[in-house]
Amino acid sequence: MSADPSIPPAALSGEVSLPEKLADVEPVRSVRTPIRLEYDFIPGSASSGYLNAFADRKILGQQSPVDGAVFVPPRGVDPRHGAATPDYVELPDTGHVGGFCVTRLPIPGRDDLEIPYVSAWIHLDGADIGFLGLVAGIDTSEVRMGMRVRAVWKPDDELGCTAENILYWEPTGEPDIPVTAAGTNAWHAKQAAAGEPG
Amino acid sequence: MAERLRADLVLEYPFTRTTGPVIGAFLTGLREGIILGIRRPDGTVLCPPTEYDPESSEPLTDLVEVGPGGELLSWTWVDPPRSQSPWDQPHGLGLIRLDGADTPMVHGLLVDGPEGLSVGMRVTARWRPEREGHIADLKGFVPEGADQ
Amino acid sequence: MAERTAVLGVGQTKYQTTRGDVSLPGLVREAAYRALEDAELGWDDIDAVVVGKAPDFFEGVMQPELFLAEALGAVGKPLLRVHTAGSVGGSTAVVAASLVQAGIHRRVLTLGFEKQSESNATWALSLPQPFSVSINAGAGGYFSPIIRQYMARTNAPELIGCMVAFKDRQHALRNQYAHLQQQDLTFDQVVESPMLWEPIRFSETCPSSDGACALVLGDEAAGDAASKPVAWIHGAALRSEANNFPGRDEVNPQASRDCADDVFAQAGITDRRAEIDEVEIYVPFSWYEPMWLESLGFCEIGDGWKLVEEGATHLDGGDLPVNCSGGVLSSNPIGASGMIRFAEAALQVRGMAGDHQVDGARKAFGHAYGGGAQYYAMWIVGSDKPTS
Amino acid sequence: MRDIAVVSVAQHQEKALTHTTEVELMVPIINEARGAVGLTQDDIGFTCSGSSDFLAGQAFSFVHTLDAVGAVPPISESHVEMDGAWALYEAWVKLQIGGVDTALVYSYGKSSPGSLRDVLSTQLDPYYLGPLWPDAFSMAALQARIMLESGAVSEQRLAEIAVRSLNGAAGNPLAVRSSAEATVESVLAEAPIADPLRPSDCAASADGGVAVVLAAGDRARELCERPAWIKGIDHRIDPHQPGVRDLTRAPSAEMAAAQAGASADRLDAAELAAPFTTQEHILELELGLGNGTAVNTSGGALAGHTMMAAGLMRIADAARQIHDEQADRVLGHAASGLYLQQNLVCVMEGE
Repeated sequence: MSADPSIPPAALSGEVSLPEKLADVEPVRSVRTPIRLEYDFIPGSASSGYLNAFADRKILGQQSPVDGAVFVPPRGVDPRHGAATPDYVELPDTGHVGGFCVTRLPIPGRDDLEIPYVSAWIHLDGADIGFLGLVAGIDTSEVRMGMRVRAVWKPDDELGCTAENILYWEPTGEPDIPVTAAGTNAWHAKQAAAGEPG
Repeated sequence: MAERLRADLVLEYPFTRTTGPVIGAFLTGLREGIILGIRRPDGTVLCPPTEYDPESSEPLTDLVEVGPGGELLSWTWVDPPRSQSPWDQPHGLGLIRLDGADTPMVHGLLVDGPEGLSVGMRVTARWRPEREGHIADLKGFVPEGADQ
Repeated sequence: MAERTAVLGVGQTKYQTTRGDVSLPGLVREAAYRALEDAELGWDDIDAVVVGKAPDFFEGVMQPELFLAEALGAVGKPLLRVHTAGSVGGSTAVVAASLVQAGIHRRVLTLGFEKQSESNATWALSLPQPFSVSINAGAGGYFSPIIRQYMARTNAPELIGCMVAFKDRQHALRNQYAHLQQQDLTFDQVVESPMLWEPIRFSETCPSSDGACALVLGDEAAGDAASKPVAWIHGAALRSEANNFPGRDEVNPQASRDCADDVFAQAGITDRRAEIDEVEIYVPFSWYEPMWLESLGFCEIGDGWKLVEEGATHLDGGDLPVNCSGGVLSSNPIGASGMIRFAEAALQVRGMAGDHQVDGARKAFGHAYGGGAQYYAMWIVGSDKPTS
Repeated sequence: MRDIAVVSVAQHQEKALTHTTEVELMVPIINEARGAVGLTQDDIGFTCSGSSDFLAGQAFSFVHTLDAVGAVPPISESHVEMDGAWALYEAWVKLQIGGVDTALVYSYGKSSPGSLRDVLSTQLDPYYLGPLWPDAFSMAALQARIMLESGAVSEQRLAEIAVRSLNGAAGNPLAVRSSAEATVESVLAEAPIADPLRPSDCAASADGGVAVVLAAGDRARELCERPAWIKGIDHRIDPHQPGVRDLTRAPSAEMAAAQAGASADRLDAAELAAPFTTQEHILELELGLGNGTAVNTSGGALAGHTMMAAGLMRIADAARQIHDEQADRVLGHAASGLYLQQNLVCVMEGE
């Protein structure tokens, strides 16, 4: 039988003995030990290219040297092969919704988000992985996998080197792509169409 | 050449730690203006006190008062002070073996400059007027007899 | 040929929101002493210590095992610290077992812990990242789309997740260590609890707990010498895969399937549902029970929810009881959660699981996963010594 | 015990990687280590890495770096929140069990984004020490004064160690601090950075990464002309609380060396991961290194200290001396924690 959790292990059952002076004072039970660490955040090579392009309203991906798969945001590596991905490709700001989540909780530091909101995996046309983005401009109950979306950008004079340039993704109104070719299924559909094993 | 990007990243959190009986007693002592050590089975006293013997790992429970005077076993000089530390002026950092304890503790040394410090010198505790049960309730140590 | 390895002792702390009565050393020592007491051993009998916990930001101490060396009887011994995200408790047990299996040590203490009350897990997991869009609403936001995909693939009834959550909370009432003890909870209350990350309701998520879990592992001679029943390790495996790559199956990741195939092969098990008597799987969101049952090969793909619906995973009357301890849904000190699964599997085959014991359990399965469902640790333990 | 050898090593280190993430750093290093022995990830039986979230300023940072390995299809893999030397130990254990014959081990650290000497305050006991934020140099200075006052070491000796590192590093392109001209006099003329420690007593912080391939038995002989056979490897830990330690000693280093059989025969070379000259001195004594042993010909960790990788880099440097037939029996060392709290010793031999 596992031990009763209300009974401490025998070795730990001893009471602490205190000097007289502390016999009648309220004991300290907790202590605040704040931590503050300052870092110099550097986005790295692949991200820098991606973020710099954002200032020009361009979305860059990187292409796998192995099979041409396109990664966005680029991280300098094809994670399937551990292969460096030095070549950038420009991608359109349209795509479709893969998996998504209707969230009814606030996010720390994002008081601007109205609840509920939809965070979704955005699969850009021409990209082979998705990234998280906010979907808006549509009732949350209407969002669906395969729905076509386009980026809604900040005004040109507010653009910077940041992914925050895209305020959210809104429906284009085009017909959905089939669920079997959406999100993470897109790669297999593409391989099948090319006559290769997925 | 693309613009080199950088940004400040600050990780900050007000961790609140529960203390258990031994650390809690030590911090209670500091709040009340006394320093506690803990007795090992061989009679020697650890300060600061841990809940367990550092060699056998068996529990220790016998808290005893030590200090407030003691001997400086080692020191260094910290200038400039580290930004998160309790000290905002250049100060010493020392290993202080308090009277009645057999092991030294690390704490600040409140003198004007490193020339005021030497191994083997006698020092004594200085307290902050407002105390909450924190290691920094001890403001640091000063040479014994110093009129601060 | 690996040395046969046994679980000689299990120790846990009571899991709760805040263990306000203990320090970090006090918390880990409570679990460690219970494990030593259960194994009828002392610190001097332990040759090495293996510690696991999730990100150090949870407690704000970098490599806390260093300052815990004295507290854990590790002075003068080898001490290893494992971190494999949410799977860490399981991975830690697997690494500790490997020290015995390799014939390097006779008895090893392994321990996982988290004192989440010192900080805030959402903060630690969502540290600010400049230049990126902050819409990450924690683990629920990450796993909800995957659960949605599972539901779409299988046409599982909408309330399957609630059934799992209700079952695990009922199981927890029979485990005095479990964090959530909701005596009066009704199924309707689970269904009516607020939707947080559709389709995940509040009641379908795990709590945030303080706690520690420890195991004492021993070699064949130590297992033979034990006066109490021991749990023999029949298989142990780790697998990892990348987080985001073209065509990744997030619902049923290949790393999960591969890890399961490995561990069942090691244990010589062919009919997983028939031969395993109790299952402890890492289910931080209720829908992961049917999802993992499929991925782990306890049923056909698409049938996991049917096991839940027909009550097969319930301690009372189910043929494949799952998370009889109440699972992660009832107690979640993250760094320990995986090890608790491994420990509970061991308690079951030792016949020492108390009120949540599966009668006559001879083989049990322990499981943990982490990261973006990309890190896996699994083991199979049995009442009998493995023959191979 | 199975015979297991280091068959390939690759590393990179510089003062500050200002344009490279950890994953971008590791892609070429891992590919170089595997590629040098003609392996791809499909040929690797077990993978293990070491790193720290606190250095990265990000929880689960190692998850991102897994992309550098190419973990598709899935791999048998683990991670230690420790210097990569302990990842090597875990991989060595895995190979001892059998069933796999090769392992990839890697680790990395980027200290340049933060202030390492302050970040390391978070590694201290969080009740008594951490809240005082004593930086790593100041803590080391307390030890140094005790050593000097007790006669455990002289300033002259510390300067000699610093010079040995500076001069040795002059021939090491990966060192971030070197000087062919440095002398005892020039080091002793430096103003203290944390009295009594001078700048040259404190390791130069660096960013970098290292990857190592291990192989067992005949597989090692196939892959490498002259494998660096691991004849002994062990690690031990001392107490954390500075007050209970004899600060002139590192008993865990002595124990690890004894367990690893370091003294069984003459050592041609030793690579030590000491972050301070004082600690390098302690290690020489605890490890029993004699006159015939060339210590830190690379400059050692003093010439470039990549937190979380310094130890695995030392093992790689030592192994390379076997591969290159510069030595027959070598020792690689790793350390972690305050005052060399935790030590690992790996003894390697050529055939």
